[in-house]
Amino acid sequence: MDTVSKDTISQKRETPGRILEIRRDFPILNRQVQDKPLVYLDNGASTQMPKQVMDTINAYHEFHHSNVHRGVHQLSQEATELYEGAREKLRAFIGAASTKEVVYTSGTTESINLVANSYGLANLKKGDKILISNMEHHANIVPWYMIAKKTGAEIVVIPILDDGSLDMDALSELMDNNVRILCVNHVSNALGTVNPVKEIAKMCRDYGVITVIDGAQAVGHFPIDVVDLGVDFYAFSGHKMHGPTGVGVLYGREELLAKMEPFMGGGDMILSVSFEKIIWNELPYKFEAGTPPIAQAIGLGAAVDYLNSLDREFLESYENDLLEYATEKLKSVSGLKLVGTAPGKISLNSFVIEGVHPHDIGTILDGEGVAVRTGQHCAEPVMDRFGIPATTRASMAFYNTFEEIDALTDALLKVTELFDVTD
Amino acid sequence: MDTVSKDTISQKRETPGRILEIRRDFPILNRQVQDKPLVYLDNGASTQMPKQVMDTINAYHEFHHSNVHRGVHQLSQEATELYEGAREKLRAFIGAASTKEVVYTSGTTESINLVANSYGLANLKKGDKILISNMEHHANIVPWYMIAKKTGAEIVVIPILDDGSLDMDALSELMDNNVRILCVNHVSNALGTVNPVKEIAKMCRDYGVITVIDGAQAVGHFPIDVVDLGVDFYAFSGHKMHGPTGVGVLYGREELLAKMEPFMGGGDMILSVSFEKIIWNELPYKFEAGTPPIAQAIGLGAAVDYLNSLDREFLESYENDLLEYATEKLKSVSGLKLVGTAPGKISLNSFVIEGVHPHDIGTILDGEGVAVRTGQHCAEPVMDRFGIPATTRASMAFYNTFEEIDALTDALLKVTELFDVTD
Amino acid sequence: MLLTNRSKNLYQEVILDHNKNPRNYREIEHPSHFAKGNNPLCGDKLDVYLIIDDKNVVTDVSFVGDGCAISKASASIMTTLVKDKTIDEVNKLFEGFHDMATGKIEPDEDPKLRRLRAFSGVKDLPARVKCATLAWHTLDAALKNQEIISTE
Amino acid sequence: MLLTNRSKNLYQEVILDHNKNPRNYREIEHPSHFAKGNNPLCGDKLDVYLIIDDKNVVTDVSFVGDGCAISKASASIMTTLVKDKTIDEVNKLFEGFHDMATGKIEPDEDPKLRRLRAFSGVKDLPARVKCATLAWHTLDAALKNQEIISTE
Ligand SMILES: Cc1ncc(COP(=O)(O)O)c(C=O)c1O
Ligand SMILES: Cc1ncc(COP(=O)(O)O)c(C=O)c1O
Repeated sequence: MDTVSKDTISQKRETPGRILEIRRDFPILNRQVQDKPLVYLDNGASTQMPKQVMDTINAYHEFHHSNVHRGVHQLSQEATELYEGAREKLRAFIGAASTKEVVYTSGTTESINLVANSYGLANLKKGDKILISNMEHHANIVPWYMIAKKTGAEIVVIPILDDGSLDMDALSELMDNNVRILCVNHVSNALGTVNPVKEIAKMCRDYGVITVIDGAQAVGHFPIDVVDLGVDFYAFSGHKMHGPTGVGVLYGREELLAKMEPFMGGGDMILSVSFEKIIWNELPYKFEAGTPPIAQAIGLGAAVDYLNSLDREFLESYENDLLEYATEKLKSVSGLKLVGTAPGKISLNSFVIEGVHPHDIGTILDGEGVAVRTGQHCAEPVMDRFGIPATTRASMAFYNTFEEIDALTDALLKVTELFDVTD
Repeated sequence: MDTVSKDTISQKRETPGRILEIRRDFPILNRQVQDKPLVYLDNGASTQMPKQVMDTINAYHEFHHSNVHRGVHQLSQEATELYEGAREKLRAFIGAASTKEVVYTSGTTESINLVANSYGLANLKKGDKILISNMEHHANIVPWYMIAKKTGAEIVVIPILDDGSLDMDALSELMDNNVRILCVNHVSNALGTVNPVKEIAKMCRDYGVITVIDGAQAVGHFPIDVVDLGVDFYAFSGHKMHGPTGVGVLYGREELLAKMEPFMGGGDMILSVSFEKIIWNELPYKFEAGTPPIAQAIGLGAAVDYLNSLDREFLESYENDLLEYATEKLKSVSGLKLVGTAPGKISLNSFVIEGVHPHDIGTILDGEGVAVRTGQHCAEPVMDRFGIPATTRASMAFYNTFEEIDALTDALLKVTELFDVTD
Repeated sequence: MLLTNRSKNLYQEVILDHNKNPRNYREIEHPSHFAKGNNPLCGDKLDVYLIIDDKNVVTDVSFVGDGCAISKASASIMTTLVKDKTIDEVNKLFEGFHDMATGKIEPDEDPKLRRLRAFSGVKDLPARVKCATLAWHTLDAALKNQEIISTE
Repeated sequence: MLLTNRSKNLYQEVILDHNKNPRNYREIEHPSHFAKGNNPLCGDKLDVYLIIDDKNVVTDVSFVGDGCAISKASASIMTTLVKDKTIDEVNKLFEGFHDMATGKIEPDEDPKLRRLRAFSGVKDLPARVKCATLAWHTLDAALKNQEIISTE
């Protein structure tokens, strides 16, 4: 690497040693792709897992595995302790008041479906409105679409501004006494926008509107405090915060969860069963039917430990530097236009290049070892809003380096050369 | 170990070398519990995982992890290939006609909830009957109870005989033109009974009744062929067949799945989304909302490979020997009564001991290193049927040994001595 | 018989005896306080009956129910201990017992817990703590006029 | 410019040219056959218009739509190839193209595939096979009178 002045953002920058050290925890970052070092910039789709989480999962399988809750024997008690211990870690991680408010699910998608079915179906009727932002992931649209069909409630879209910010003025105007539920992501996976959730939640409380916050893209990037945010429901996935697939969390305020009917039925979520009468279990078990994702929950707990072991404040500011650097660097690519330039963003850049389809960009970048996502990012309404079929998205994590941004830019220059793009 | 005649079943028997070799694949079987070697007889709750499955999951995380389906880059294509490759393995494993019929879920419980909600809710009405066997796990009762409440359909119980067999005569009589759905487990987790699913499915086809078979306890013990069985839906879990927690399968006949509405909404299960109109994806993706349990599905594929690498016919006959041996051995315990003595059983013995509560048995056995399950086994109606509060259950897998059955029996003799039980 | 220390420690003579011959095992026809206890994990069910006079003294107490040796012996011993005690004294006893069963204090630290010492072994068995405390939780619920409780 | 071989192989001049200047890119007002193709994975959308005479010959063919270079070039080249062919010949061409794109046959094995050879590189890119075949699948659907298809 060249030695360069660190102050000139448009020049090359050196990645801090602390980051290079962190990278060693992630075995996959040593991968070669097409004989080039992997440059993994698809963290928005799924983040990579550190050795520490893998080791925890392995140790669980090698020494402790058993079903939870129902056993008096040693392994079952150990598994239960690990599983419930992870719940406590997650509680602290999001600042929930009690583990009763921390429901394990299979991911963000199931978390939101749970709220839509258990809360939405029971509390919505014709004439009611569900406010959904125009930048939502399909996970926070489709379940509501299904519930709206069933209840006759109406979906009202909260518009977004040209820079990809939520239109807060429009939101204020949309608030009325028929609004029951508001759905917004904390961070947009297509635009990178960080939404002012605390302010939105305050507005919602004033109107008695229930907030359903999709935190999938937030939890891996900055600390969360659901009580400080003042939200009612908060959903996220393990695999977007360096934990395993197959597990996620629904945070819900105890008062709301307590009144809701279960989403799914089965073992463990009941106190007693006969064919005539069934009594539901207590929180959070009422919402955890059947054998839960035990190893995955324990792995997620290890991901929380891992994140807590790092200096998250440093990581956040490093990711900001990465974003700033990437934003600047991408300016050197002819015909490139960023989609999503809100003032508050995580380290993610979505963009289009005049005359080149994102799919072709993705393939050519892949040939250079650079993994980005191309397409609609499960956020078709965002694409419609900006009148584009798809974007290319480079989404970073704290283990990405300035050199990797250089590799991205170099690969993009090859694209524009091949496709003969000029400004 | 003593050398003994192999013919006298009530005497000690030697475990075949092939089994001892298989045991080496399972690291957890080396555990010590209370300074004694672990005797794991809680396979009905969850089975243990061989090294081969752990290695596959690790390799996935270290080399291939990425989100599936949506990426053009190398890792995403590898992950997709591994994930879809595992689906094909599962298809072959259960003899399904097409991978369109193999839906990944989080487990048996979600599989059955999917059928209850997507098929049941749309097809049941007041006056309709759902036949449910008296030996079902809560996973095949509670979802139907919830749907019955919503639709006004009636749950009718198929009785069981004193030996724990399904009462097939009673079933014939219950069959009439109002029956829409029949729910029965292939194997009872509380009794060990193997039900005549093929015969039942034939009867159901004659009446146009849809069969929902809970195969959770079957897949780990003997080969399955859903086409030969002639069933409509078949549900099972990864963690009961030496695969991971957090993943399961719903098999459904394509013709039925094609007509069903999705259960959950989110990414990947749609073709196109706007706030006005959503088009569902094709099978099986219509039923797989959001990021699926990628690593877990791949691990489950490895479990299928593992089982296929063994001589399953031999394992089945060995497990029969284990059951026979255990059944005979338990006769030597004063006051012990088996619950479930059907002619066709997997290697599982549920029992009660006069005057000693199962919970106390479980604790004392645990002190001897013997892990059994005590309680209602998520099958409260079975307990009610036999007029007992709970049982102790020793559930075996192919890696258990005759010596472990001896250890179980010895530990039980300590229980009866302590509690002064006489015949 | 070579039982592990843990089991020997838990299943002492006094527990086995109270399990086999529970004291005050009967219904009280007109109790002043009553509650049903329920431990869904193991299916233990316990009804506790009380008669409390106007000086807040337990003049009669009984139980019926189904459960494991630990929960049954615990209920039986409880009835023998709370009889003729004031509600205040009963609450203190419950508190001490609870702390001992969950390992917060050693039985020797409180002379009043002498007769409950047999249950101190459950602290090493998280799944059994609820068995030992079910009767006491139910008693507590009866005193607070909650009719149904469950420990989970 | 140092592109990897794979990209060079895929993005040949002919593909880049047809992408930039697609042939027969227009609507046909009264088509005898028509279908809409859709690749939801990448958002590619393609309408194919055909006029087929009573001798089963394609007398006119066109397309409009949005898509990546691969799918656009494939559609453009397809229109130039199927013009004046009989339905039978078109079906054979589709079959050959499909086999080549999925790696079942080499382009050299069939002289008719000469002008489609540029697409043989997609066989190494499972995610891109659908881009290359979308136009052909849509054509096939039009011929079979299915109005909407999607490749997944
Ligand atoms: C017969 C039977 N059905 C269903 C289940 C539920 O399976 P899971 O908890 O994996 O969803 C089990 C296991 O607990 C079972 O034994
Ligand atoms: C903003 C956002 N919401 C929801 C989801 C869905 O998460 P999952 O697929 O893990 O359920 C994602 C990820 O795809 C996302 O980025």
